[in-house]
Amino acid sequence: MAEAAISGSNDYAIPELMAVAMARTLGREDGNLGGVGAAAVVPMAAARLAVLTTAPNLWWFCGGASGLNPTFDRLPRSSADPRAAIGSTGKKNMLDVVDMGITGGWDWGFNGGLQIDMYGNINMIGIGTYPQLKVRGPGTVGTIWTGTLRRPYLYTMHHTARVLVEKCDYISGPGYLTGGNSRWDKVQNTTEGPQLLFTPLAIMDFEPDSKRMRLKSVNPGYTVEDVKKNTGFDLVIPKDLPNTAPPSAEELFVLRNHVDRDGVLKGVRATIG
Amino acid sequence: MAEAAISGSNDYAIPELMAVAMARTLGREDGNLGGVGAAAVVPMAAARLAVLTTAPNLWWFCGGASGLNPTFDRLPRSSADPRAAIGSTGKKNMLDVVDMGITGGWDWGFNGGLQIDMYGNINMIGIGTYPQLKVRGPGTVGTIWTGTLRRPYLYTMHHTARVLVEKCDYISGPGYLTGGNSRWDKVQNTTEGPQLLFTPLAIMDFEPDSKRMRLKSVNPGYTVEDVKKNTGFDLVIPKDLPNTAPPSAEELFVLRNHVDRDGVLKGVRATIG
Amino acid sequence: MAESGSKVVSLDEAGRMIARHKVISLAGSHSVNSPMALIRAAIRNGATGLTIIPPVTTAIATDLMIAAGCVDTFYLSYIGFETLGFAPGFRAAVEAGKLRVIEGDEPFVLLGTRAAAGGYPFIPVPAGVYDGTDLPRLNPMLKKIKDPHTGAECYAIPALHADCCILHAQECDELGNAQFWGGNNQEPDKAAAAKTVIISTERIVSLDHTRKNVDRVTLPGHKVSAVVHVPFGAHPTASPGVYGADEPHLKIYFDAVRKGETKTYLDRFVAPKTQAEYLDQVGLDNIFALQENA
Amino acid sequence: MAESGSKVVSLDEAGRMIARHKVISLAGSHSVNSPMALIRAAIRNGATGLTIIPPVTTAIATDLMIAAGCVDTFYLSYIGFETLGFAPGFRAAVEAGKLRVIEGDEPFVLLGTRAAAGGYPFIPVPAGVYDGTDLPRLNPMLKKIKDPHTGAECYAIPALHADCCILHAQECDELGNAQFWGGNNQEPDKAAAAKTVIISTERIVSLDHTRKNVDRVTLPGHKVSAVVHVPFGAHPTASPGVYGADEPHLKIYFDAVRKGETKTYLDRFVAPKTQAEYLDQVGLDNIFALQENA
Repeated sequence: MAEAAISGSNDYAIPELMAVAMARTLGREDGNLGGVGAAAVVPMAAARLAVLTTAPNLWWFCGGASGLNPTFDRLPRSSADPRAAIGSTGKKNMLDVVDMGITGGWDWGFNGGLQIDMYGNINMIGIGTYPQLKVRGPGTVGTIWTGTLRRPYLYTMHHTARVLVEKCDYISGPGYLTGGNSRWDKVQNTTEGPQLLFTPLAIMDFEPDSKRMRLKSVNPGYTVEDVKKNTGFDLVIPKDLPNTAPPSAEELFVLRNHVDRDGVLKGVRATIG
Repeated sequence: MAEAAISGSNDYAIPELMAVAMARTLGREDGNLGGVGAAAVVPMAAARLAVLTTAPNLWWFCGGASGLNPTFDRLPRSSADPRAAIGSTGKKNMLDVVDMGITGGWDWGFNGGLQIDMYGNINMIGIGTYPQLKVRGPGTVGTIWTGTLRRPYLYTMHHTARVLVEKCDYISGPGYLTGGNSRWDKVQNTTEGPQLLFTPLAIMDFEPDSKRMRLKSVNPGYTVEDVKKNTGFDLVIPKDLPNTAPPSAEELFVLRNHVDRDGVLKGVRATIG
Repeated sequence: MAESGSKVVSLDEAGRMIARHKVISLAGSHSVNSPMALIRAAIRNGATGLTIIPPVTTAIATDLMIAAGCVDTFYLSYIGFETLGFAPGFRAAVEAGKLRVIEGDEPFVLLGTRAAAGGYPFIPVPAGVYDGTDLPRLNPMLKKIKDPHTGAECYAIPALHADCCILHAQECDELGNAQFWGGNNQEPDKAAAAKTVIISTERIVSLDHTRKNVDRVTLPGHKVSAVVHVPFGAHPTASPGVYGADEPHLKIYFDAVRKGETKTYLDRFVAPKTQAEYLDQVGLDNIFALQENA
Repeated sequence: MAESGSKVVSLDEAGRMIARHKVISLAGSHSVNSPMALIRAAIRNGATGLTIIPPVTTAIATDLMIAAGCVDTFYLSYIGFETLGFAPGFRAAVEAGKLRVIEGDEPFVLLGTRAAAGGYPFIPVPAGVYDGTDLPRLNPMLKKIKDPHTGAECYAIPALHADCCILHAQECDELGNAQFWGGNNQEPDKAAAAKTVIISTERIVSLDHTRKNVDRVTLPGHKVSAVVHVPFGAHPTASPGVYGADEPHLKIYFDAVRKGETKTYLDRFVAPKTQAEYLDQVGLDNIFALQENA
């Protein structure tokens, strides 16, 4: 295992790159409503950055502190930190959050997992034989909403074959299940399934028909080989694969001056292997 | 039909007498939680008066305005008037109110009816054949809670054989159903059933075994014969029947100076026959 | 953010939007905070064949729609004018066989709305809540089922979804972030249970004002479709903190409908196309006097 | 009203009250607004064999009870220390086979609590919410049933009742009327779903203060059994508007438990009988510094 941050460019830390890449993606969600939850400091930075760059009309909910559209410029470490609600235009209590999960009221959201598999399924339950698991996961919270929110986005701060597995030991958040159309035999058919996976090494999407995970771009400073070596299954690898564009000077300026003045992202742990 | 107010003593109006009698009764609920709802200006005055006289630790909820323990001194005409929440120590939203109805969280409450029968059952649905009723009632709101609140108290501003009937055309609020123990075959068995009925003419309770309505005291200025004549069934009439004690000077002083400074109660319509 | 996201429409446009829908829900209790200007605009724009899901207690807001002949089906909990008496439009329509009533009550309407808001197909309540009453017999939507965990009997109250929810706010910004200053908080579930949400407001405030008063924002705007600026838009019902109910006006309505003179009332008070013309009919002096009773 | 109705008890008495119960629920999220002083008092008073119904996200509040050996059964939604890592007490107990976990999640714990608060035997959610995951297989309390109105399949989430609910408030009067200044409002349902409610508070305020700030009163006191005055009673978690979380202290706890040195932590930080002695161990300077991050 290597700390990914030091492998990034000298000019930015990997979590900063990930936040910038996520913020660019949120441009397509402008005007839509989404949210971030527990252990989500990078998506939290991304949503705040998106409002200031790609998605001025984004509606976003900031987890435990329960604020909508907060305007903090000092990124808190946790969405439950009361300071994460600074400048909000409204609040949602936990019941609203759950109700909207059930009704399909969320357009987008970010979810991670102890394991993420080749069809974008998520496991937060654990590894090994239930109930006395070898690795007891933290519990599934709202990973179930990958089945009900319109466009789930996935992320992990640890790109390793232990996280990116061929098949999850347990599924707590449904991705494309066993691929193809299998998802829609089980979950609400108005939802689209996982869109992208952001990791310290790369960005992945899903092949339209098979729904197998596919490499989309490799983060600057890394190679396709690095990605293959640290992924526990065979990714679909297209030809002519681009690099993820590094953060522009403008993106970094806004991120560091208006989103994360304390440099919290630089201290977020990201690992490879 | 006669306006009851003019039949009362010259010193007080019948709704004032009723509020005072209800407030005395609420002394036994000191420390307990209850509430009043729609079209309940007299019980509203009674609860406020009780806090100032018989039940200093009463918890009470004031209907549509949703205030707990308000301290108004100018009685509003409706519990939904925002001024009915003045000085509250808390609020309850409508969901809390319903939830507490279901869980049996209310200790006491006041309910009225288009019809009230000899076993204290209430009808707010209507009179005649459903659905094209001869008299369409206003709907049953929370009369159902006579089945779940611990001690329901009943009242009507119209003591007439059309309201006090032998058997309700429909039951929307369960009293003692068909008498005896029949209530507890149907409703939560932790609840006690209707305690008293307050009318412009009298106060009634229920015979312990048969659960038939029984005359308890006749309001000043009226006779047992007045009560019998205006009641649509045979009340149990004990010997040695007292009169309802008229409001004391102190009770009237507190009522008129600290509860109902605008004399709203004097204008509330009360009828007999 | 502000310009491109604005949801502000005219009162007339809001009336047309409402009139395009069939199942209408609203909040406000008795004679407090009903979206009266929106209702008048909907009537003017030919709303017809409506199903109404009212708040658990209602008065002129829904009685007026019934009296104006806009309503086919009514989810009943309670409709009445308290000290004035029974709702005249409702009573006449039912007794004439012209209105279908779903015989609901406080838990039925409130939990049905809650279920729809939460995406639950129904909410079960213990059988003891309804057994002993005639409601299950009169309302086939109350279905008896068994709790799969304990075997205990309960009644399933079905989700009550609306097409369009109309609300009156004291303050609202152009994105639909709204403040309701009184009442018992039925608005959020009513809004969540509807496809389209339309808000009239005493005052349109800035987004900065919303941020500064976030603890008073009772409904975030993300589900709101349209915002209409209508000062005194709850009149003749009260707008908490702004003005009291107009009791003499309520009596004018009550007497007119009871005497079969609904058309006279409609011509005078519903026909005027703008809120300014309506307020002219009511008399601005009368309106300003109500501000003392806020 | 004031004197005769007072519910104020000592921290030690509150600890004894909690320790007499079996099913304990609490609110507070992650490292924010957990009733830590009450938890320490319960551990000192021999709480054992507990079933815990936590909030939907939790960290040290419940991990400490598990690490101290007080807990048999845990309703799981999420337990973790976010940037620090997995909850060490919880993980060790499960992996050693010493803790029974009910494999719940956000809707299971939240709607189970909601159902108990509302007196509904269960709340049904559409089958599509859970189908496709392993949760129904791992959690037999999720029972599949049919909506009696539409025939659609759904899962019944059962009501989760607690014996005793413990909460930390920023302000509370002696009748139990409480203000929670942050978070996502899980407190009212947690309180309603429990037989006994115990509140610790940064500050006991007058009833007049409550009336003056009624819009901030999030929990009326009628169901509250006991109120305990404990300044810094949420430490090391944050008390919104009063002080921030003590991250260095959380790391001391985290490292101690992970290294199997739970007893050292308990002896130093849980054994002290009063809040003053506890704050001495933490260091008042450290505490005051946290006020900058409120």
